Amino acid sequence: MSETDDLYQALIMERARSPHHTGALDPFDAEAEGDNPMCGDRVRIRVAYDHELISRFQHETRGCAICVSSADLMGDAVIGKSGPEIAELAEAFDAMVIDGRIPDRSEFADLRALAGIHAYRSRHRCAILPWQALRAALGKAMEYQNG
Amino acid sequence: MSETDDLYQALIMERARSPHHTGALDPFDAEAEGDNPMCGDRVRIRVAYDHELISRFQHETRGCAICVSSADLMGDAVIGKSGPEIAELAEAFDAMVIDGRIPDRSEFADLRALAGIHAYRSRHRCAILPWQALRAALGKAMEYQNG
Amino acid sequence: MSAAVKSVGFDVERIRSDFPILSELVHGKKLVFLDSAASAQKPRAVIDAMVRTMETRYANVHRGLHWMSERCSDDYENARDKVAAFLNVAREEIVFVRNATEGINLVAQTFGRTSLKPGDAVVVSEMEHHANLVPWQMLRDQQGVELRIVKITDAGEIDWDDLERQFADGRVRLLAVTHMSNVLGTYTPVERLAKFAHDRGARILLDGAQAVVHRAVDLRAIDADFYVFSGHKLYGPTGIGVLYGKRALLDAMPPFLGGGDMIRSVTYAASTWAEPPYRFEAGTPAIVEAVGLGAAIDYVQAIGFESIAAHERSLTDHAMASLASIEGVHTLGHAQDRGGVVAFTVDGVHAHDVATLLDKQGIAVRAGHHCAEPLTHRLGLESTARASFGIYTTHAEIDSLAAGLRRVQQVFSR
Amino acid sequence: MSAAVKSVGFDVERIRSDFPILSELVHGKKLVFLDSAASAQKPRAVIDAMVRTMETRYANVHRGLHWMSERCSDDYENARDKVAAFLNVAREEIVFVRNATEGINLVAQTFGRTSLKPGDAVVVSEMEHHANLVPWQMLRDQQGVELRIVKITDAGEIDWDDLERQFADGRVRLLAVTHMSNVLGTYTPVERLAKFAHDRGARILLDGAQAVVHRAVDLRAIDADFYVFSGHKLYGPTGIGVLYGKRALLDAMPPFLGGGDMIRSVTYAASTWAEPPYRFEAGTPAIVEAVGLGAAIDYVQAIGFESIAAHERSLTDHAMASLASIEGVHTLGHAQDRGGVVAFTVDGVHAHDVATLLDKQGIAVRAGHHCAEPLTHRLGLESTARASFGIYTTHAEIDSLAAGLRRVQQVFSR
Ligand SMILES: Cc1ncc(COP(=O)(O)O)c(C=O)c1O
Ligand SMILES: Cc1ncc(COP(=O)(O)O)c(C=O)c1O
Repeated sequence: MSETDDLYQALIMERARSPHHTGALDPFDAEAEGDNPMCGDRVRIRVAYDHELISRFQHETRGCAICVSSADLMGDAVIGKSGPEIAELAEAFDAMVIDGRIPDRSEFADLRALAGIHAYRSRHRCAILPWQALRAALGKAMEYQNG
Repeated sequence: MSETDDLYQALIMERARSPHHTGALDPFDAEAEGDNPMCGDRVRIRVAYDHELISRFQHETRGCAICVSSADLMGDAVIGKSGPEIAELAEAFDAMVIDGRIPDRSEFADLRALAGIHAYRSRHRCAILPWQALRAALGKAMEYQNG
Repeated sequence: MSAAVKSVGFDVERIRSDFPILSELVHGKKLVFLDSAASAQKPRAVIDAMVRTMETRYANVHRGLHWMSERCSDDYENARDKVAAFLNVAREEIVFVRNATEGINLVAQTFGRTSLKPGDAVVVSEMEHHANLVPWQMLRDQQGVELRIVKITDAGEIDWDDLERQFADGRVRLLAVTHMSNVLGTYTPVERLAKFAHDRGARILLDGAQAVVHRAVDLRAIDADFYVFSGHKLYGPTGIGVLYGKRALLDAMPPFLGGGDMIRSVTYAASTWAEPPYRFEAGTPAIVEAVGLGAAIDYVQAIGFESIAAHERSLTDHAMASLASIEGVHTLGHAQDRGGVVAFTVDGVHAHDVATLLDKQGIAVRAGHHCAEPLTHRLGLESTARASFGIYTTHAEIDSLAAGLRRVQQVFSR
Repeated sequence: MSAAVKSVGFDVERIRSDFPILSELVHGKKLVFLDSAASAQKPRAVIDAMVRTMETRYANVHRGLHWMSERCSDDYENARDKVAAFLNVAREEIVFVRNATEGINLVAQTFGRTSLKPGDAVVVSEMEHHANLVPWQMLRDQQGVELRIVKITDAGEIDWDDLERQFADGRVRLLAVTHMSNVLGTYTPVERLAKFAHDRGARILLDGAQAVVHRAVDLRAIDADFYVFSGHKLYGPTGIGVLYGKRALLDAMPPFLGGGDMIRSVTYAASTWAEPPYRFEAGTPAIVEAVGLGAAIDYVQAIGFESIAAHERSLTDHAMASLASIEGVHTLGHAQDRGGVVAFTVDGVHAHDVATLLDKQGIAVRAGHHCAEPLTHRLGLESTARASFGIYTTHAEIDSLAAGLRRVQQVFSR
């Protein structure tokens, strides 16, 4: 079905079917949920830190192929990264979803599989939801460290 | 101004300028007011009876040429008539205003001057307002007689 | 394959030619529009009526003494006559609103706020659109009335035993229920429901947003107290909808919005209200849209609801059968009396993915909770896909949907 | 006679050719449409935008994942961007409503019911349209707030001394005032009024129904809290209007109507609301009409408010002078800053008769209290006639009006 290759690429379908980072990490340092009541998509993210770098990551995602694969590819991209690095990545990802232009950085070797979503405005949320949840988790972790 | 002859006929203009039945009849047997808040038109009708026939009639009308002349021509038509006769006349008048067809009866020799109003839907109320007030007055007189 | 199933006396190709949008391409493919329950496409007759008004007889209504205003007021009031005839009620009982949603809110905020007291109850069903749930929640929270939910059966019908229970304590003052579910396709037995409510001293409001599109509705026969629908689902314009209320009820209701046209007279101390329906139409109405709605009613009535219903019945049967024959596809809604909306799920594929993959083939379906979130949960689901049919839908389009779903499954089994 | 008065750089004949209705005949005479303040005529660009939407890119908005729904949602949201840019505010601050009237009611019923307490006061002026008076009366009667009326001067301007008095006790929480009077033509000094209100801890709502048609409106510069206008007076469709509210105010406001699209999530126990502006747009919006309004904004902005204002200034001067030169005709409204509506009386001739006799000559004016009954009484009148101008009005049409009025006087002196 060539007409959907831009979106439902092999990598996306693979991760949607058998995600690598799924589970309820325990123990963990921070967690957050994101949901889209419009369609019932729901993502829960848990992360553990090692010296301010994310050492472990798991997600439980109930949602469409885009949402699940986005959460899972995000896991690949953020392990070993610091909070500020992730914030930057998240912004680059948002930008890619919105305009389809792939950032010229190594982390996007796989994340680029989701670039096709830009043509489907109503699906942007599906791809971005896991990143929103991750940002929320990091925000809480920050509060915890500072407070 | 031939284009308005159908409506602003000589008889209408004459009665609008110098009505025959204007005044605040006193003593009187029944009175009623009608108003159209949309334009501020207001009619007050007073009548006196002689053996169930209207013997005297006066109106105080603040309104447009159509409303004033309609009240005044109504005066001509109803003096000497009984309640039921007037009810019938009022209905015939309403019908003429709505469809422009002139009833074949002597009372309409002059009332027919108002037939042209039928083409001006938004002005129907101006012509009908005095008749509504008269009906209200007769209604009250009935109550009074019966009660 | 399904040419033989074509309904007799109903020329769907001629009808399709009345709808300009149906010849559009989507992603280079012929548009297969199966989302009419969300909003229907517009025939040329409706578009033309709107254009003609704006090009030749437009002015503000009611307040003008000049030719354009009189003509335009005539057209606007004519549309009201058409709606009244369409529902078999009196013109004074027809209030123009924006959409079905506003109609229900109007009733909640006028009738509801004056006739329902703390302790009184309102009953809605488990299969309501948010439009017939949220306004009653808001009223509950403002007014202290109780909101009760009557169950539906697994087939998707009103559960009459539960309805009896909900009414048992005699506190129910209003039954507000859909005339046709936008998810399950269920038609509710409205005459019977009206009698049930009336026998127990309650009023009945029917949400006709879906029903009115598919079958003739005689409100006098139904004996409904309130009825609402939207123009845009009836092949008419957006921005216009209808609230019907029984004359005596409307007479007793306070105004909803204040402003021009709804008053009788205004002083600083106090204002007095116009008679219904004008009391409920504050400000400049959706004039051109009302005229367009009148044209839409003329259009569907010229086709006739008997043939429309027959055509849609045949489409629905075909769709239910075609989808059921695909392994892993499950249709929802099995009421005895059901209409042309078919919600379904595909095993292992989220409804969003179904919709996007169908869209790529030019096929427009809806996915999500269809503004009936509690119903979706009642069905044990998070979201469903939904195909819905109109007068222009063909059997071949349903075949395209079935073929499209098979391709969706292929993508997900690669 | 007045060709020389034509504004520079403004080709009124080219503009007229954009409005199909202007070539219509009325009673066999060329239409002279001087009733734009009630509702303006529509240029082809607006009609075409609506038709194009219905013929090529229509579906319900927001909830659809398919091409038609995405395109149509884009168009609808684009219209919001255009309105936001037009008023120089953020898109989240723009709520689509039916008309100015609904916008004011929305504020009264959400902001008013939650932020105004018994004992608080709302101030409106003596020259308000019913749309900016009746909703506050209704709120007064529901909520126990006080409604105060600030006087106008004989020239038709806000009486600042009285305004000071109305605010003196510190209980005023909202000043709701017109940006331009639909009877007197007065523009109010909105920046100054906003500062006045804010300095005293009050919010300001401006009724922009008339103003927005005639001059550029920069809400950031004005610092308005709320602003409303109607599409149909701005050469746009009926059925669509705009409420602007400052983001922080909208955020704090509860919903107005309940239903689809305005929720975040719904359960039987409780629902949560979407962010503004969606919180205030329940149900299917006036999609096609919003797109048409976007086209109307593009249209007037392409002409430019500088030349529009210059043209209308020149028309108004010409009209005031022409009418004043007729014995027995009296114009109303002599504010320093005034726009293109001219109300007038004719000695010995009721306004209704004036309007009908002008109509017979093809000239459309309005007669009555123009939905400002208390103002009419304040002026010591029962009704007036009103001529109002738009971008397509010509000096020759004003000459026709003057000639027409002389004929009216003839009829009444026969
Ligand atoms: C100053 C003013 N405010 C409000 C309105 C009400 O506008 P609408 O009827 O479109 O709601 C009007 C027009 O009638 C007006 O002139
Ligand atoms: C059953 C039902 N009720 C109410 C509505 C609300 O209609 P609208 O959005 O036009 O107000 C819909 C459509 O969305 C519906 O299907």
